[in-house]
Amino acid sequence: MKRYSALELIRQGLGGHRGWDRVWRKPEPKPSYDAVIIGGGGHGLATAYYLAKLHGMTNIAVVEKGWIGGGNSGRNTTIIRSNYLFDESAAIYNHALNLWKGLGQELNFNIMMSHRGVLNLAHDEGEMRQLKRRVEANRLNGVDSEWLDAKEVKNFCPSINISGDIRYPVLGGTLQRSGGVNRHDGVVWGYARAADALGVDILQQTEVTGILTEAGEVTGIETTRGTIRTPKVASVTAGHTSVMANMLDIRLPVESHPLQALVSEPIKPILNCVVMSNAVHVYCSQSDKGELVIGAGIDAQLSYTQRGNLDIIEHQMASLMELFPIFSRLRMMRQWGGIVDVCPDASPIISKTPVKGFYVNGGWGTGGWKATPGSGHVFADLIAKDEPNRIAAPFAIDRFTTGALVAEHGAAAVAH
Amino acid sequence: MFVIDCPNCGPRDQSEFTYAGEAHIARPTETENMTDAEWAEFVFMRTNTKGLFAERWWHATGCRKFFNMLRNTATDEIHAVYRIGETPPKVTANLPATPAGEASIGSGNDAVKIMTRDEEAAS
Amino acid sequence: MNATLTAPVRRSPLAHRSAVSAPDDLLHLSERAFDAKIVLRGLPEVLAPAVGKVTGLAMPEATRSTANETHRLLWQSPDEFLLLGPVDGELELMAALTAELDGQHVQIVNVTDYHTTLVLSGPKARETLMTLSTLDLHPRGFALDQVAGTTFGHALGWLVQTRDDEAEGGPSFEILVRWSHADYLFCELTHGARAFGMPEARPVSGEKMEI
Amino acid sequence: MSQPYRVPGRGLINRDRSVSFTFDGREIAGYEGDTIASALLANGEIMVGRSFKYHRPRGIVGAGSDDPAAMVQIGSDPASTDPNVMVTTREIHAGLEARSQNCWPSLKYDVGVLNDVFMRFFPAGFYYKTFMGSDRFRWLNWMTFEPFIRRAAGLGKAPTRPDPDSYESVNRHCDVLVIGAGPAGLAAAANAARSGARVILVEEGDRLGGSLNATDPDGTTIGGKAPADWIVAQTAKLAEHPEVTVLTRTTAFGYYAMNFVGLIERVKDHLPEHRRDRRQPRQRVWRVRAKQVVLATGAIERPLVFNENDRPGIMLAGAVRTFLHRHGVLAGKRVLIFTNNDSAWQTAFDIRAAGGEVAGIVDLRRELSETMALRALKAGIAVHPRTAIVGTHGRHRIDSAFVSSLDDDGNVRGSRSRIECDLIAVSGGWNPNVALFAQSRGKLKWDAELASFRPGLSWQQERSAGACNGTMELQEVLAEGSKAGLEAARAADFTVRAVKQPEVETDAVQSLNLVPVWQVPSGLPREKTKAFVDLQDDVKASDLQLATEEGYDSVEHTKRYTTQGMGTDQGKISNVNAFGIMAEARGITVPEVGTTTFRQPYRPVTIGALGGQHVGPHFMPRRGTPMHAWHLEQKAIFEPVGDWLRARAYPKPGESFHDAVQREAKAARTTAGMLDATTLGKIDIRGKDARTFLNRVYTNAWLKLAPGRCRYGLMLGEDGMVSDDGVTACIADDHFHMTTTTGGAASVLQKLEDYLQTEWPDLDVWLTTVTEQWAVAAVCGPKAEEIVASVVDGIDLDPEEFPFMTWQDGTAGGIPVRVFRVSFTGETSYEINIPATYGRWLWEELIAAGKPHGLTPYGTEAMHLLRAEKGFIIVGQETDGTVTPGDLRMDWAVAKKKGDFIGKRSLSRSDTARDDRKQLVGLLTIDGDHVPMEGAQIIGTAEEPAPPVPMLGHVTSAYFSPNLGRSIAMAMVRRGGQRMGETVWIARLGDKPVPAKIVHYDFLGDAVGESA
Repeated sequence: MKRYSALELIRQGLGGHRGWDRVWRKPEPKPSYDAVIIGGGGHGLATAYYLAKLHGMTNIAVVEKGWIGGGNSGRNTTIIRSNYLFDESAAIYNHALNLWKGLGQELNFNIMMSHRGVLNLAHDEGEMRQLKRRVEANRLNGVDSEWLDAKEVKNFCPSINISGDIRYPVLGGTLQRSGGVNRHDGVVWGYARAADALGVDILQQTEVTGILTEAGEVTGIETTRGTIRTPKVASVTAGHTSVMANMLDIRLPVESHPLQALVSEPIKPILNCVVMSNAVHVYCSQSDKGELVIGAGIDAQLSYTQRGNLDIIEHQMASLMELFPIFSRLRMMRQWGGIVDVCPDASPIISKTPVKGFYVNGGWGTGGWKATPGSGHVFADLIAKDEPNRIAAPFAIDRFTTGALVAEHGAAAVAH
Repeated sequence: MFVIDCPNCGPRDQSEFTYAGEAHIARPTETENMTDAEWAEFVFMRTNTKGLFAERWWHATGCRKFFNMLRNTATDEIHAVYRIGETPPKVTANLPATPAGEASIGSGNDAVKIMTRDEEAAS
Repeated sequence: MNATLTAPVRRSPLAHRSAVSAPDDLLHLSERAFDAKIVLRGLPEVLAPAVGKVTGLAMPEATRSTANETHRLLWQSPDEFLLLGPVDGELELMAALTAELDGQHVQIVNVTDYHTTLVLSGPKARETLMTLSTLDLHPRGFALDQVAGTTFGHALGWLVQTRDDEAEGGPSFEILVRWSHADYLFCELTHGARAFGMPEARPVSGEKMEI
Repeated sequence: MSQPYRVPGRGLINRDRSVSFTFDGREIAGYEGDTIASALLANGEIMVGRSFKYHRPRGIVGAGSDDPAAMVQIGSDPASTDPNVMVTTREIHAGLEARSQNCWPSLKYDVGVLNDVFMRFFPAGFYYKTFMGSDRFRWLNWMTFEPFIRRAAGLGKAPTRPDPDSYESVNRHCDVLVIGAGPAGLAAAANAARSGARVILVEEGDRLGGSLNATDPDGTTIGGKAPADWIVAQTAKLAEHPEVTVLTRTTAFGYYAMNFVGLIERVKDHLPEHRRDRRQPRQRVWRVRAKQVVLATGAIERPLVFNENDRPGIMLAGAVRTFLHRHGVLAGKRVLIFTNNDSAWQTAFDIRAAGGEVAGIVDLRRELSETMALRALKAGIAVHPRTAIVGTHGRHRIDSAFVSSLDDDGNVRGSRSRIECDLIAVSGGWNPNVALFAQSRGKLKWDAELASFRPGLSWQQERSAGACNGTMELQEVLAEGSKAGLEAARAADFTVRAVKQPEVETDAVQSLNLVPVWQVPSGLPREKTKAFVDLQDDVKASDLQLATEEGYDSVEHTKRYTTQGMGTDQGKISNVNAFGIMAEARGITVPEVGTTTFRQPYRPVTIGALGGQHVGPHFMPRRGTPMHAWHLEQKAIFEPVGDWLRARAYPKPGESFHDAVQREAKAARTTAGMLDATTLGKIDIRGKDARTFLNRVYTNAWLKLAPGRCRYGLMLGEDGMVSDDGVTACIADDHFHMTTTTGGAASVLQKLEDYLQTEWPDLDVWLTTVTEQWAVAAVCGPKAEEIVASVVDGIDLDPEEFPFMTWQDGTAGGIPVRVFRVSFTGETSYEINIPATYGRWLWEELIAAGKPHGLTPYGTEAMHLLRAEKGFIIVGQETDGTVTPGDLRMDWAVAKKKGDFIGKRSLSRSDTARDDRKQLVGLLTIDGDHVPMEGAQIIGTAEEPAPPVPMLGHVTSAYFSPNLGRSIAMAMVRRGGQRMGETVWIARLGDKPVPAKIVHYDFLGDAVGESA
């Protein structure tokens, strides 16, 4: 693998850019692999990379029904943070955050990781209490997080309207300075290139049509490019997790919903951090190209259509006007939708299943992107050892039987 | 936004309705004797069908009645509405060609949106 | 009775608003408060004799209303109806219906104070409603005596057309809106009718929110 | 006002009305009916801005919303300035101020041009290959470089002050929505209208007619009429039908599910300030639900991709015609035509007919039609078949082109010759504008003759007609439009008969005979060829080829790696060329490459317009109680609780919020306090099975509650977690009055209806919400009885007669009231329910009656404090969706023997049955003056160790209690119930943890005494 560097760019520039290597091979599927990962998104490719790099499993394949990074990896708003309430969540998301920090260098691929800070705003008493609880839990868990009052919020992000006149005034917020955004395609491509260099076969345009078992154990998969034998199949198909599991008659506690996002036309920098607000429903940052990247809500109904409704966007824009009235004259340039599978406790599933050799990673809801390296790292460990490590263990499916949920969404319960 | 044909009020904009999840999941009656796993199956586990799916909606602003609907979740085509307690009618739908794949028309998957030769020949 | 009390004052949610009109009689918006309003829950065949006897009204078909000089009965669902009657007449109406329906599987609830009635009339009434409602409000889609429970922006309400489009002054609509949404809806309707010269009502504000 | 490029006698502008505006501070003259683009061109200005990446000069290329890069900043007012406005669509008016963007210090001398100089080092995707830090220089990473790179980002500048304009959205239903008012759309609308159907006709431009406005008026007649007259006649016909709505300056931006189409109408941007109707919004979103849609969106011309094809002065051939016929502007003095198809020849003929000079026709094709060649010969136009433009010259506008002939393989043969010209009119063919069709989920098919995609299989109730369907001849376009209009009306259940269509006579070139050439050869090596595909984001053919070679060969990967089609124009003119170049690079066909996704919106839509009128004061209803105005008069401080606004405290002048709360809470226990409790949810429950029903929805037993009595109940989800609570009163054996939390009112009602309708339809129970039927004043404290007695009649308030947890009916001033003897404070308390319209009156009567007794109104904050003193929970504060009744140590509220209830089975799961779960306790800080922070974490050590610190739980509520003279707190603590009397520590940022003692949470009980 030819290493990327500024020097190499200059050398190639002088030579007309004719000497670059292919980023990844286009292999034919082998008849068998030691493990097959279904899903060529960020999580799947990260899983493959860590399996090959840390566990020496290089005879493996990533099977992708379309093009890599074409699912939720290519459709999210790339917000990175780890300020989760519960110890279990903080552990995995912070594990991911730590991996993000050196990832570009490790992969020799610029993922444009920008630790520009993530603000979570509070608009009422309940949210203040919630967010303060979270800040303190984060601090004690070693997660960087701090509380800002409304004026400090304004200082950190001058574009925000903190006037008391609005319907839900900003009362304060939390700031995770190490949070930020990155370049989603870069992450996918960086992992793919690095995994490929370690020998992983990336099989694009290869759709899984069945999972083969014998005596309750996985023996292979059927694909649109033929049968592949393997003792380990790992589904990392967020959005389609149930579709994969249903092939083995495994029902999961997830529902798939469209989640929309949009970008504005590019404008000169005006928003230099990430702003999130639950009550007013705004998730916004500005890309390095100048577009405002805005996350919208999920449609209430189950759907796999990868598109959502206009009213979600309309309400989203009205909400944006509450916090950023100066964005009113800018224009929405492009809207799109992804499919997120949501668990009842708003925490993911990283788990073995009743079928030996079949592993599931999914149910990330609206927040899977930020976990990408951590998710891949611990999932690889689970696949290699057939046992979850300390970080992955709380996210096993059996928590829905025992009741030991990691109820991050409980944080949103409001009533008095 | 969908237009949902409420069995009582007629076609109305989706904004009047509340989605209420998978249909035909009856609440168990003998809960005491169930295992934790059986109970979890009722409370949490869902089929999350890609394709023809029976679901419940609530006409929140109108008649406040729950009803069932058959919808293709791969395409968002609504095939039927029917009342609570009724069995789902038989319908034909554009079902996904492969388990994870897409319906033969009106793909939601961005990778497939040009007519196939077969489709061209048929049209 | 406690002699120290002042006489009870009945205030509507829009007591602070006066009726507004757009020039050239294009549009009128006003509140009609204190109509008696009774929710009747039960099957229509169970309710029909009592309703007929007390009000003289027949049970309405689905999505319709029936009306006479004094009462109007709105269909709300197959087993739910909203009866409107004379101002301040709710207790008498409750009593009469309760007596007639005694022992039946019905529910009779006084919701006189739950809703107020906004009256929107004039040739531009439909267009004004279309700024807030997703209903098909073309005369072909919504006609005299028709009823719909729906949203108007973020407010919930029951819409009924009470005067025909051909009548003098154009169509008239009534919206039954809950107390706490009444001011929002009043303001949104005047806001939506700006283009017709309607003077705009601004939402009441002035709340202080601080820590 | 010279306007040297204006052609006398041509154009549909109003020459009687001169309009001038400024561009970069210079005054530019034009006429009413001009766009910024046409006025600039009339004055010989063609360069408008700089490109995104290399800051290369960018000029006007198209004549409509397809133009890729000619954008300006409008206005300089910090509130109303408007970035990235396309000069080709913005009409001019007096006072308009336009500025070039993405250049500094000026359009002509821009330092950003350095990027251009080093272009060879900035190929597609170069960012991915550097700035990631190296082993030796870790700090040389993205965080170091990003701030500098960011500075160069973006095009125009956002306003820095709130938008002074307003927006609105409106809803419409129609039978037939016709999108595009060119010949096909007009024919469709007119035919659909005859049926009596409700028709909406949408036109993006300011006038109807579409391509007919860009047609030589002397060369074509329709039914014997000149095109302009035919348009007028059609418009008049439409006006005869009352059910037809015609919207101009309106773009259909999004085609969503079930024939829901979003339109954006630009209501007044085209008007000078003084003519803008203040009552009208700036823009209006039309949310149209159509039974049938006719797409008549025309075709978009695509340029040719050749070396140095991005200089200002290179324009689409069709745009040249549009400017000529629509605006009376001939954009060049000496125009060279460059094409691979017949249509661009028309541009040459039209220029000659208008008296302009044509430098020649450079045609890539070998075979040219004889009739066309003859026409060119007659017009004195030099034709260069089998020739390519291989380079251009000119700094801010081209001054010449270099051409070479091509050999049989399409390679450059022989030497370059120079043709002087100041405008190159270029055409690479026409792409049916299928954006909305694709958004509707229709499938495209490849049309080899057009070398482009056109509509294939429809998915929704729509049909395409005219150029957007690949039909280019006017007679056929009209026929297709008519047919579409008729079919749409019929499909919407209307009856209409076909009528004879007008005959078209035209000498316009209608043939295409296209030979696709995706990249014109330059005879130069790839790295020396600057052949641009996407003019906005500076994507060159070589970038697409490099991406393909590197393995980013899926169309989506190529797009993302190179940013092809990702600018504000979303690749309208460039995408098909890009697909062609990708196909060649991969050695496959264009349909095998496929397309990227046609996303909404078709054209960027103002964010404020999407928010519509539902912004600012109209964002969300402010739900207030009947006493709200009184609270406002008292200058109360409010808090939002869901949509409600509740009075949080009533500070007196000069009093702090904290002091007010302390005073209010003290009064409630020493004299009397009064709370507006109206917002609590209330449900009237009636039916013979009401008790059974309550027994199943609450955790405790309800079968024996006697009429006249009240009971507190907890409600769980099926997951066993506490979801709501409240007091329910038994009115009669079959009649109950339930209260819920304020926030839970709607969801509890939905849940109860759900169980009744779907799980237990056999139960005879009716539910009706009465939340807002009743205004509720809760009077509590030692003087409460006296105060209530002086207002309420018909109830003996003697505790013997009216004990705790009962209710009675009475009257106040003759108005029926219902009084509940329940308490959320621990004090004797009366919740007086009165019909809401009397709420304000009752409240004021109580205030007056209570005055001699020291009655103090208290807000929600004092309410929270008072209930905490008594150890009452608040669902949503003590609970967070993870808390069982056992966790709250409220097992007394769970009837284990009564049979099933919602959530019961979950309580015995292995994790929920654990005895080491977090449980609710009281906390007394050792330092009674210290009030812990709500949300603070509880740890087991006096010093805070290094993270991760094991956490035992958290503080859910904390107050300074004026009645106990010390702080109190409630907390969820692991195994809390078994730790009474133990000391734990409350962690604090930047300070030592605070020790506190675990006690029972009823602080008015024994807890405080125990700790003393």
